[in-house]
Amino acid sequence: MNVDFSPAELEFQQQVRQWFADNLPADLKRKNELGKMPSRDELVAWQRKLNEQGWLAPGWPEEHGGPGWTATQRYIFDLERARAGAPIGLSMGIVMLGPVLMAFGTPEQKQTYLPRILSCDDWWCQGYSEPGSGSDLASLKTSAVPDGDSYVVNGSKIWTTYAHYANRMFCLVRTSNEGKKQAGISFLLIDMDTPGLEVRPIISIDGEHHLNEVFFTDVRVPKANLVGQEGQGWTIAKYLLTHERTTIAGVADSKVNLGILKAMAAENQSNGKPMLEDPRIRRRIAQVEIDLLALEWTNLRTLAATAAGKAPGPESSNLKLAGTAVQQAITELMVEIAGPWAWPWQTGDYVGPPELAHAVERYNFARAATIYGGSDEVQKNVLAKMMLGLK
Amino acid sequence: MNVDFSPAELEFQQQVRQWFADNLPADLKRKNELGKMPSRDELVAWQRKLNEQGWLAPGWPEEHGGPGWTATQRYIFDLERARAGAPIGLSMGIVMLGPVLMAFGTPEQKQTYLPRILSCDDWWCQGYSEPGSGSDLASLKTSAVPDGDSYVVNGSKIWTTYAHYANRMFCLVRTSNEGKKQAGISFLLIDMDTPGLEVRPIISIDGEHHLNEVFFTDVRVPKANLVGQEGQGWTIAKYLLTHERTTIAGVADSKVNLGILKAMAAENQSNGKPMLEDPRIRRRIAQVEIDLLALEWTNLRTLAATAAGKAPGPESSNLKLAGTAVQQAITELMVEIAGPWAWPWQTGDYVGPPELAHAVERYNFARAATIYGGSDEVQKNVLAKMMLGLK
Amino acid sequence: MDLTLSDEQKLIRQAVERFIRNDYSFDARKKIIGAEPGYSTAHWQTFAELGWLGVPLPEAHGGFGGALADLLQVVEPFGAGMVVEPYLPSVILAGTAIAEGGSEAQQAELLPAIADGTLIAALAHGERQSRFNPHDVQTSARREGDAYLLDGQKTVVPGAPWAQKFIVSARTAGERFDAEGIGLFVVDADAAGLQVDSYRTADGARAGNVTLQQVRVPASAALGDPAAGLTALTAALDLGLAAACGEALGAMQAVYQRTLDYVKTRKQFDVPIGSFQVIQHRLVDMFTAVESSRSMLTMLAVRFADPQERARALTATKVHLGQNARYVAQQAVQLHGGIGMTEELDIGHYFRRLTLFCLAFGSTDEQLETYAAEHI
Amino acid sequence: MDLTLSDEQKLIRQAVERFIRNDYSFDARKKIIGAEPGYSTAHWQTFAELGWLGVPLPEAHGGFGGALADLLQVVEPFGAGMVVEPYLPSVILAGTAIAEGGSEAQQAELLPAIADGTLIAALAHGERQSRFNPHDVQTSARREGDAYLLDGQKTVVPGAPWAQKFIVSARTAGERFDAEGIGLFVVDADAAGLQVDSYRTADGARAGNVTLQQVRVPASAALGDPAAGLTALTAALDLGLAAACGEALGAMQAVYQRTLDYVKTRKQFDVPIGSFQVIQHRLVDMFTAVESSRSMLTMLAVRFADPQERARALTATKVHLGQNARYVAQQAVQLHGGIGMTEELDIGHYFRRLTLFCLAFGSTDEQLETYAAEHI
Repeated sequence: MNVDFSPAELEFQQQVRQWFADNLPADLKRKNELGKMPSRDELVAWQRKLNEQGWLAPGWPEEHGGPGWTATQRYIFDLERARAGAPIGLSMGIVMLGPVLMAFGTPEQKQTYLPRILSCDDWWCQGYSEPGSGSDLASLKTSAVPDGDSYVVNGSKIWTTYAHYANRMFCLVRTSNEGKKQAGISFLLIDMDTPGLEVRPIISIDGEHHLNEVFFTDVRVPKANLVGQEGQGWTIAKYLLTHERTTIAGVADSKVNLGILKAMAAENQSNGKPMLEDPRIRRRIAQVEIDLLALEWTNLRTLAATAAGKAPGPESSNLKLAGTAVQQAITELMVEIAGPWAWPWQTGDYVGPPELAHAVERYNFARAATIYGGSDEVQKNVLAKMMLGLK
Repeated sequence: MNVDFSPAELEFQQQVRQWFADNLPADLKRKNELGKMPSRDELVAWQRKLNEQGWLAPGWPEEHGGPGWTATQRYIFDLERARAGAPIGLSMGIVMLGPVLMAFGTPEQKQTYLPRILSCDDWWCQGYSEPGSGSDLASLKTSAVPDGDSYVVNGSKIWTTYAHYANRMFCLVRTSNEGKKQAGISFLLIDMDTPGLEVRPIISIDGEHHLNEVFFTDVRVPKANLVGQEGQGWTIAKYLLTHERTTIAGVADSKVNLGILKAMAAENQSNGKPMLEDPRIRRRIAQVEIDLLALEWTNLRTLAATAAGKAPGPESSNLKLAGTAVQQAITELMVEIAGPWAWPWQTGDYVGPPELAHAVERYNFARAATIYGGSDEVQKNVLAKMMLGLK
Repeated sequence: MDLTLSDEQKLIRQAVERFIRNDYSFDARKKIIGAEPGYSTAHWQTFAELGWLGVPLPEAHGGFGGALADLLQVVEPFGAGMVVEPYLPSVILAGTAIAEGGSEAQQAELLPAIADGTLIAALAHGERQSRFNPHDVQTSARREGDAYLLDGQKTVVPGAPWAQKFIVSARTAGERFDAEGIGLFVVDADAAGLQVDSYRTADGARAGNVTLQQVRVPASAALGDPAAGLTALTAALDLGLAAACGEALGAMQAVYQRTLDYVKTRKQFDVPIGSFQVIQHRLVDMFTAVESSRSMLTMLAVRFADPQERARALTATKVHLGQNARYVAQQAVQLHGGIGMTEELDIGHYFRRLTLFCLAFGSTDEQLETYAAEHI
Repeated sequence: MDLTLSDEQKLIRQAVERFIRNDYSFDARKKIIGAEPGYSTAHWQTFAELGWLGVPLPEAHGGFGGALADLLQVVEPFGAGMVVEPYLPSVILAGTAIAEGGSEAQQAELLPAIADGTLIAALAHGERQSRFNPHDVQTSARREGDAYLLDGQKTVVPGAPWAQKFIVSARTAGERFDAEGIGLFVVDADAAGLQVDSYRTADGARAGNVTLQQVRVPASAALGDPAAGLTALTAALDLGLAAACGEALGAMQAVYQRTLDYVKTRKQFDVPIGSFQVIQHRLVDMFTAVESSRSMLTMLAVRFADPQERARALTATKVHLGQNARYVAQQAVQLHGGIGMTEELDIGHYFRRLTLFCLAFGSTDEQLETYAAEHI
């Protein structure tokens, strides 16, 4: 057994670490520490800087402008990204649409869209969920009816992350009501400024605007914007779900957040002593740290299997379940440390210790982790069926 | 709001307390402290003593030889019984069969059996479960086929508690395969010395012989031993399940066992100090003590509702769930205190501190609490359906 | 044994419940908290007229002289409605401090005004470093002739933006953690040298930090003995915690009921999600959590008046309700899914309110530690 | 990065697994533990012949010089088979103590005999009051000329009934909890004044209390420095805990697999109970618990050899495996229902074995406390 990185990998790690140290803006780092979302402009500027370095799309092959990294390199990159205090960035175009276009897109679609994802000229949002569909994604109702060279789209999407920042959306639409409900779904690209498309904000319980509803009223979309075949939408969506994700467990960020948690506990007192000296707090931190260590090694085992050529399977469900549990536990402890400073709401940095003032927001937002992207309950259904063979 | 016992109830409490102090044999008390089952003879002698006092069957009305107590008196009695360190005793005849005969029995059956339950001349066991039936009790297969004045019984029962001590069994048998499976079940009384009946021991994971399998091969049972009508067995069994049980939560015994746990922690050292001084142990004891306090008051609320004339409903499922959780938590902590002394197996009192040496047995046996009498899972199904209206 | 409510208790509970149902819907509340001053002066007047503001205050001074069992009939429905009006800060915390610590004259001056709603007071005892420990007082009160000069900062004071008077804990003698030497002072909100920095709180109400720079108050502003204010402060915090537990039970019951209703109607995979067994068992666990919390609060109501029992019963209640509130709130959001994560729905607001409850007057986990150290 | 097994490791693992499958069925094991001496001398001989007894022992003295990763290939299948033969007491605990503490001569005398199975040794370090703290030594070793006189009682010594030699910790100097002044002594089981009270243990094996009354051993019986035995003792206990974790993982995997098989076939209400969603999710949680434990043990195998990392990694591993073992064992019984509560089925035996694992070398909860105090 050998978990050491190779000399080349270690050199890579050093190179990445140095680059982040040289290039990450201090205010972006600070926002990330506080668990705050950067502005659209900040994020675009940062992602363009990453793209100049060729590192914006770690999972893309070189032919499409990616770095062509191995799974291990991508893992190392994410580790260093988090350690440096850099945000994950908005990855719908990079992580979701890019791989879809590479696998299912026409040459024109690839040529048009992939470079614009890297240059950040396009900001993509994902239109999957609908009011009422929830975890039962295949029940979606937004219709796309052919009419000449176009589809006419009617319906609505919900929980659309950063639709208010995006200029394009990839979405699942219903092109047929025949047969199995999965069979009538297609994958469509829509410009956000198309007439009849309206975005309405949803404020989350952390008080922030991350999410939106998107309404379509007779929105005309060129047929050239169909990805794959009509009715192939479900296949494409499933392709993405089982697409290998080395970082779904969020280990790198949880390690950083655990460090922030310890700093919070060291800097704040209870009964005149730093809370980090309180055995009660130490025990709870110890519990999370041990859980995170186990998660890290489950992640490494999956990575090692991938490196050894094994196709990734439903392990990502497992990693997501355990990863989100750790994320939630960390934010819950942040609230515990905050104590009375959990009361001030969205006061920014001007009232009380800033890390503490943001603790409740982080805790609230982290509740989404076990809901979105397949709830805990759905993940367990998947595991029961696929890994355990329970029907 | 008033939870004080009335002056008459307080006097009753004193009377009961004094009687136990005067009458409970020391060795019976000691066995109970260690969580050990008394022998058949010890138990019979003790129950006869209780019966002389008229207290053996707290729930029975006076006309059948019971004390005719109120629910509150029964609660007080159980409190004092546990506090004194007296065992619960074997209650199949008293708690289960007695009420059934009073409600469904013929005058002859009442006259024959009720006095013999009180005098302990009869020891009853319960034949409900069968191999394969588990929580799906209505799927039982043991058949009783009419033949002249008798039924001929074939099949087998399992998990029959203390069948090896009993001279009689009340059981559910299938008298018909027509219609709904519940409809073909009848309630039958069987002498354990009837030819064709065989008892085989089952050793539990605490190493003890509590349970048995009972096999019937052409066992002839007089038709006079049928309770109620043919096919009424399921109704009778359900009657018992919803029959009010003020003590199902086991609060009185858990309070005593919590005291034993604290004594164990006080008497045993870790790093040269009594374990009861260790904040870690104290915190875990505190958690159980608080859970038990909440349970006690849930029990009191149910009791108050009963005293106010409200018919007891599925609250007993709730009390059983919470009660068994506390019981298991206490035994689990006993094992924690035992530490290395958890290793010796069934060495009795001759190796190591006796309370500690029995800790693992108690912990093991307590696992049954969430399985028998309707598993946790079944209780939650019941509550979801009956109280929450979820189908 | 009788655990039912008295007729008087039933009447008041029904009245509060009716008010919440008719006048304090989630939408109505949203309007209140979205506008200035952040609470409804009209509602406050209603509370006064219906006698609710006097429930825990002494009969001799305009109150009802109610026991905890009476107070719970008010605060449980308040919790269900997520009432933001400063009932806890003014009536319970400041009111109890005055009633327990003040002279007859001070009580006669202040309590009737609290009870009739003309005075909103707030208890300012927390400090930057103190967390929930009322002994940890660094704010100083220095005697100067017939006056005291107060210096220091009181932080996260609920109701501060609305308070006309503050009850301020300050050290007249002794060292930082000493129980002796803490005084309670009645300070006008518009006193020279007093500044309030106000903000919204995560539960929809408002609070503030109160900075005191050379604030001069007459010696008569001290509530009782200026070196022995901790007794009254503790009494106030005790009743505050008990009432917070009552509010939490009301909120838990409400959020449980909404979740139960939701899983019966919300469909996924063509069936109500309440037909899935894991959801059913989760609801059973939530139900048990609520009922068990109710039992604990019943216990507290019975034992609260007994000085030998109060601390133990109160600590146990906080631990139990805190653990169950956390569970119920988290599961309510989880089972509602995305919609439970939004500002639009009440679920997320209950979640935030219950999150703060878990911390209030010392976190659940801190209270467990206290119980372990002092009460087993 | 490569977390796969070497060919050598695969070979030994397959051999041990084959042995368990063919020769160590639950019924075969039952016969062994039901008869005297309570373990199989034939199997022990097999273990020796196949080289398993030498895996962790030094190559210079008849061993294989294996790392923890090698040892795990033996003990994981042993855990799955609930092997009662004294591998842990003799090879790992006593063997490591000798290898780490003994002189070349002592190693040369004892280790080859352990490796070839002719010598069963046991490590006797626990005492009535010591729980799992190896510093807490009251047994005394008093120097008398060329000899030591040992007095005291060693309790719950695994393998004691079968041991021909004991490695006894005893105090040559210092006070009860001092790290200094503890010696390890090799004592023959038939030494005058030594008495073994044997008993069965809850996991199907055997142990004993070893009473030493004026037991005289030559000075040369001390393993290395008679005042500095704690280093070797700690090394033995460390490897013992690591191996116990490996055994536990094997047992967890086995009991999880049996439960999975059971819920697929066991019918209730006319359907396999594995079709109920709560059962399915429970199995998922068990699966996750097993896999997560495997990850932690992978971590331990990588870090164990690093003296800077060992204590932290080992403590974390015990906490994690202890918590998961408890869950898996309890749920295995729960989901098997009545039959899981019986001696007849293997489930209850896994349950008992995993219960003891949770306590072994310091309980899960004690280890969490240690991690919190020393390693965050």
